[in-house]
Amino acid sequence: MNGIAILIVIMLPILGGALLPLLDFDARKARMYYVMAIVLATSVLCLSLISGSEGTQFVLYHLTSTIDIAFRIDRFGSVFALLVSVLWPLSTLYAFEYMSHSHKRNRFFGFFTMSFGITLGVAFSGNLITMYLFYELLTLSTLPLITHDGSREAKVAGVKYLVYSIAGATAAFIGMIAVLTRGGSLEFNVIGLGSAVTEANRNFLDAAFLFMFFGFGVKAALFPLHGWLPTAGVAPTPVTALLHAVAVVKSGVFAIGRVVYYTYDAGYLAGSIVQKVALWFAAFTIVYGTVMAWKELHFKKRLAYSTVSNLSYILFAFLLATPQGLTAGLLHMIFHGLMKIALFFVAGAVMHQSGKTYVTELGGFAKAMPISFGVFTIASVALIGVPPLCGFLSKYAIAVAAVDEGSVSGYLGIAALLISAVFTSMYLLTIVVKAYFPGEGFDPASLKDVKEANWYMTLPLIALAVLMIVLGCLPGGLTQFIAGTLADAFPGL
Amino acid sequence: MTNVYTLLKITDKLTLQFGSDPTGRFFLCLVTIMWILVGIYAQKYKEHQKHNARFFTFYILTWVMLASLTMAANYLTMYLCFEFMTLLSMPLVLHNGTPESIAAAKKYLFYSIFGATLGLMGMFFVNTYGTTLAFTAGGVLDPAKIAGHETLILWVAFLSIAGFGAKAGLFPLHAWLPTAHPVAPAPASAVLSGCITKAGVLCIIRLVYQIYGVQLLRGTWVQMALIILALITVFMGSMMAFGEDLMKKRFAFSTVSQVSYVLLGVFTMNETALLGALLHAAYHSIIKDGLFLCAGTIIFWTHKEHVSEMKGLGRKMPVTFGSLAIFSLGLVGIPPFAGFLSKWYLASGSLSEGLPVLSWLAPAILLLSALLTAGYLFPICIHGFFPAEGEPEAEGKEGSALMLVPILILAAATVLIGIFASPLKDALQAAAATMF
Amino acid sequence: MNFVQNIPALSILLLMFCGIVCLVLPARWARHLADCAIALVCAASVVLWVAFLRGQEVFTYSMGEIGAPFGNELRAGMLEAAAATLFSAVTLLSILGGRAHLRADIGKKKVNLYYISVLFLLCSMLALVYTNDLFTAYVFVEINTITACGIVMSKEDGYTLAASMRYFIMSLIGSGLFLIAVSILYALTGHLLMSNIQEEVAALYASGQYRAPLQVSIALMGVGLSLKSALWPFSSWLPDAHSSASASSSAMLSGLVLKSFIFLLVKVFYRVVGVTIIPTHAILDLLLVFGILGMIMGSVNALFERDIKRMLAYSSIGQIGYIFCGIGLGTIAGVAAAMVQIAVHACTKAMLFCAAGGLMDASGGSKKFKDLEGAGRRDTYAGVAFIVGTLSMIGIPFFGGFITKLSLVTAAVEVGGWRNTLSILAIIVSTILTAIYYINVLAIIFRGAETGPTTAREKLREQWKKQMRLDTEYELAIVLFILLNLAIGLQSDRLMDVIRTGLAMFG
Amino acid sequence: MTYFFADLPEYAAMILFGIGLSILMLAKNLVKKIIGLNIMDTSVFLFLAAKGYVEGTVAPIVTAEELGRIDSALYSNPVPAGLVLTGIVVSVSVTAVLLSLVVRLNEEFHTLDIDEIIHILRKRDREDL
Repeated sequence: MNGIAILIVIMLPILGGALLPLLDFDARKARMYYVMAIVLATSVLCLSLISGSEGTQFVLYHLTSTIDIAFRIDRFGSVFALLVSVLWPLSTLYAFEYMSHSHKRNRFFGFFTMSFGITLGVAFSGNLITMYLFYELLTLSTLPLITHDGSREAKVAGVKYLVYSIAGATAAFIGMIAVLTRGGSLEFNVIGLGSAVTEANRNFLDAAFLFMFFGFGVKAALFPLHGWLPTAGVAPTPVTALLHAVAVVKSGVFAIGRVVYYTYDAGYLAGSIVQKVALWFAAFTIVYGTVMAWKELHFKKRLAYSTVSNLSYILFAFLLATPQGLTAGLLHMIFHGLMKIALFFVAGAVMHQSGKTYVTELGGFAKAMPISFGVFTIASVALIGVPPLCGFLSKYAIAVAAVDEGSVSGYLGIAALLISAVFTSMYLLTIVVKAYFPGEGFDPASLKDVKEANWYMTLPLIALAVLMIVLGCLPGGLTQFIAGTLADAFPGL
Repeated sequence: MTNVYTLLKITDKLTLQFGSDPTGRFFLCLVTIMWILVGIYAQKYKEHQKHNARFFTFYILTWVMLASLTMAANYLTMYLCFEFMTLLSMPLVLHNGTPESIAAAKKYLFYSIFGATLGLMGMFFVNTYGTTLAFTAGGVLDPAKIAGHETLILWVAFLSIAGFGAKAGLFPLHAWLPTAHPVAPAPASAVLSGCITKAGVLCIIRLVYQIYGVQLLRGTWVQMALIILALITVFMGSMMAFGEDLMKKRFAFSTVSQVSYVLLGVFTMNETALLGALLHAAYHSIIKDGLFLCAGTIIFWTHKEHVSEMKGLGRKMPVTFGSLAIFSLGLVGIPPFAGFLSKWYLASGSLSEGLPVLSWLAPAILLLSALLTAGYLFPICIHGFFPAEGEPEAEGKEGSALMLVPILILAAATVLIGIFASPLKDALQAAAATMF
Repeated sequence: MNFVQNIPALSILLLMFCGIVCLVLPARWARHLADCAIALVCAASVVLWVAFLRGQEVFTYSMGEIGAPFGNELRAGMLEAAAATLFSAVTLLSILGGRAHLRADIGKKKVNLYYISVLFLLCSMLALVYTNDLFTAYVFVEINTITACGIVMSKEDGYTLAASMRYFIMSLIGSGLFLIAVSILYALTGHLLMSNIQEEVAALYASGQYRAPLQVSIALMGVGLSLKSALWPFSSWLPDAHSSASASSSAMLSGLVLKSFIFLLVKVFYRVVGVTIIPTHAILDLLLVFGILGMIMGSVNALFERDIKRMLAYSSIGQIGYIFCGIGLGTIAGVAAAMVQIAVHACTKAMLFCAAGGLMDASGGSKKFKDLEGAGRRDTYAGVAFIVGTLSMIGIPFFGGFITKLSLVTAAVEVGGWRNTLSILAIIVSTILTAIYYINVLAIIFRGAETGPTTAREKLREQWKKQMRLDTEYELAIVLFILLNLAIGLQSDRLMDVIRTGLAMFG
Repeated sequence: MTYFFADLPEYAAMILFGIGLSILMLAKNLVKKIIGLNIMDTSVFLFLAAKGYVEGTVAPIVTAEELGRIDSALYSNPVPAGLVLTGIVVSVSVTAVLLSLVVRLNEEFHTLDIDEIIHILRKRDREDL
């Protein structure tokens, strides 16, 4: 029964989205109600599934003798599903306003809604191949969103996105098959590959891990493979915010977490050379991303580079292969989702209300758009990692996990984390300072046409700000929820 | 810590707690008194500037955070208050809104955040290698856990202490001070220099005595390195001040130098030196606030910012320049003015610690620096009152009561605390004793 | 003798006979006859296949009274039966799918001639599948060439004539090489039947005699057949021939004709040369390298193509590369992957060519991208077909292409050395390229100016009406193609079983 | 030397095959290509015929009463002859088809040069775009 429920949760938005162009709503309102109803229904269903049906396993189809299309609800997936299903309705609401002047809204909302189901599919996948299926579909369903405005730039970005993503997915697929041939199964079993690991297999499995790590690392914007993310910023902001700060990129991170803890087990990785290599890449990406963000002047691109950096925080935590690392990574996954989506929403609100896209043009905006920039400030401070806002907690957890792990690579990561924190303050607070204190010679009349966005946009922002503060101060429930993954991933604990 | 109040329990280990101990209370009193005096002064000075509502909002918010910082009962709370204090005091620096002031504010912000981040790193390690994050005399590190990781812990200690040193203007993270002070409004410069730098000092005291513990640090390369940094700062600050013509910048370099006196006492790690440090913190707050207020007054009435332009101005502004002379005497450390006693304790504490070379080098540098201090402060007063022959008559007039009263109170304090030092000394001695 | 053992010979003969009869029939009857004959052959092949599944042993069927080693033989196993089923089914669907075009392209008078070509083409392909005799293979290779050129040039415009000329010449070079190789083999072994040659070849190898001519003849056969199956760089003729022909011709050429030669090549390698000897032969390395180059170059060319049929043709070159890559890996798993790809590509590419015909119909007959904008909305069947084709080509689970990729990667990760690295890299690169150009097509055929809300609905209704008038045969073909693709994707275990058992029956 | 002469037909066949193949590939004129094709095919027939002929044997024509009592080594191999015959049929039909195609091409393009034909088509293509 619950198996069917998983299927419904995944298929409802996919079908709902696919039907949208056929239904072809005349009125904006009608489409809005339809989309919102689907999204909300999915979210509610998903949340009730998470809370009530943990441990459900469900095989949809035996694709081959060794490959099943299977779903399951475990805590690890639930965390991701929780994040997605909370943020999607907010983004949808935001998107209604943001896209109100755009063309081809049916297509946009169709794919936007489909992506919801597909992302949930990634979260609830019961084995690697199912995850691969949804992972590929996610690429395809988000591609039209990136190229939405049809400009040349958007097309180039789309091609770039496609190339990177498909390459990554294929590489990951090859890794999976390698695991399948030597490990015999693609299921997420907590024993991992323990029984398959022999001296002869070790190198082979190491190579397979790297294939999957770098393959999924594309979506997770790992250093040499991150190039698509900043260029994908040409997409409409709800897409950039939700997909390129939460759903798409997190699905890459999520997949790597799955590989680390559920395909290979932590014991396999701990101390191995591949772990070190992976950690170095993550640490380097952390620094690289922040530095690039600091150099970047385009508002959304700056945030995109910031995402590059922050995703590697999560990867870094996951790759520590310790219980603390796992929980810390998941915590940052959620918190970064909240913070980054808020930042993007503000960037979008600015673009929508004034058409400004460069951070240098934001002088004095705080006065014109007080709510937006209030939230922006909160999110910035949170992302820098100032207690008691949420970003502090997760960064703290990651760093402590690294200290506990105690290897040189771990310390390297701490250093990266700290450098990144400083740069984060530099690239975000300069915007805050600019917006609040435009300085001498600023002409307030130049902004008299800029108004605060309406409640479609500000309500999500306020909700996010409240979440950031509340979860930062009272993370108890959430951390407990996340700690539930340990029972799965570390059965001995 | 007594009267610990738990505001928020984020996780089992991470709590927001406030409490009070003698050291904290001392800093709280100091900061609050200064804030009130400077606040009074600012009531007049505000005529000089725009956006006063904003200015006073942040002025008060900064005080709130600073006061919270003095009462923070654990590492996390301290870090929180420290970060927010930085963020909230930044608008004070950029208040004038000129491009330079905005750049300076950013510089201040990023130096502080960088320092705080290094400080945060300490917390990561203390979380693992310590028993608690709450401030406990003698340190919280668990000897069983750090066994085998001493090198690591010492590095962490060094970096985190040096990180908080950014706020206190410790070399090499001092550069924001001379940039931020000249562009900020005078009241802001005053509290920035007199009080906020002390927040850095307080954080360092907490780390050295109540987190890492004196046992761990005493006699290690970390102590030596920190003392050397402090001495470099003391000497360099004085030298730079000596060569600087812009008055507020001169005072800013002076602050760099003087706060490191305090840090020197903290790093020497015995009761005498710590007493000297606390005393000097109090004296320096009073004196430096006074100096900046004087500078503000001069700028307010005459728009003269350079020392070289102030020849003969003392005759037009006798009260201001008189106070300036008293502050100068105090800062140089001429008995019976305030600055003498603290330097005495600092020097004797350093000598009694018995560190190789540094034990005698430190007093020597203190002495040298005092000479330099005299060199960069006295000429202002001397030229002010006795301009050379043939100098054109200076323009200017004496300020209003709102400005003069705080200055006079501070000047009086400089004299009185110097003469009747024992109540303060006894109180601080008790405070210092609780640290061991 | 069991009845089913007659099926191979009967289906070949039936097709020939019907082909001859078509000559005198009017167009309409020729059409029905061809449909029925092919359907019958398809059904018979299924029966044969089922018989094998039920435990029928591999058998040989002597043509005429003279037995081995002199007589002419057919030989059928699981794989042959499956291939025959696939070939006849896809032929049938291709004719259905491209029927509307035939009328336009060929003219009513000559349609019966077209059906002769089709029947003989299928006949020759089945013969290539079943034959156990190399010289018979040669004869049918030539018949195949003539009929394949026949269905290309039946359109009779300048393009098709020139293209079929080039195709012809290339094919003749290939079959010439094949012929000389057969002759040399015959000279060396004194046999023409595959099983007998294999014994002799094994003996020759063991004795070490005539090593050089033997190697040369294997190589010549490999080159000759890969020339005919358009292995890059021998593929220059393909885009012209496949793109200019009528839709169903293109579908058959791309989907089947190339595959029949590959099937023959596999038979030569594993039934003539033998599974123990062939992996040591350098021809495999050559095929692997050129297969990989084909995977990439075909896709690169397709990437820059602005003509939908040419793009599909280039894509075929890339996909043929996959097949050769699988064969070149030199393991049974690799050959199995190649076989899967043969099946998957046969039904996918044939579907796409039929759908491309539909798109062209919906765009005033032009095959240029610039005219095709929004064609996928006007002809939704074609649109859906292209979506399915794209998903399959990228390798999304549930679709046939996924199984290809799965089996190919499984084979590739298990071989050692440079073959492993090279083929894995090639798979990644070519997947990317494939994804780009197919998605590009999707973007084009689904693009279209957003119309106002009211007119959109009216248009939809209008479209609906137009759809109802469309060719039901075409729609049926597309739907069946999609189902075939999904069937391979969903029942791949059975397919793999068939292929493995079939390959085991080769040996 | 005797060895060489013994295999003379085979060598000749190989050389002819090479010539035929070269003409088929390289000649521009379509009719020449077809001639090349025929040379190539004929060379193979020569090869096969040479293989079938065994020195000192007679044609394999056996009457009914001789059946079962004969030594097969006395007769030439009949199979190559059959192959050659089949091959000639195939070759003839291919040639016929090709020639008809050439006629059609000539009608359409007024040339027999394949390169020129391609050139003309390219030009048409470009005009199309």
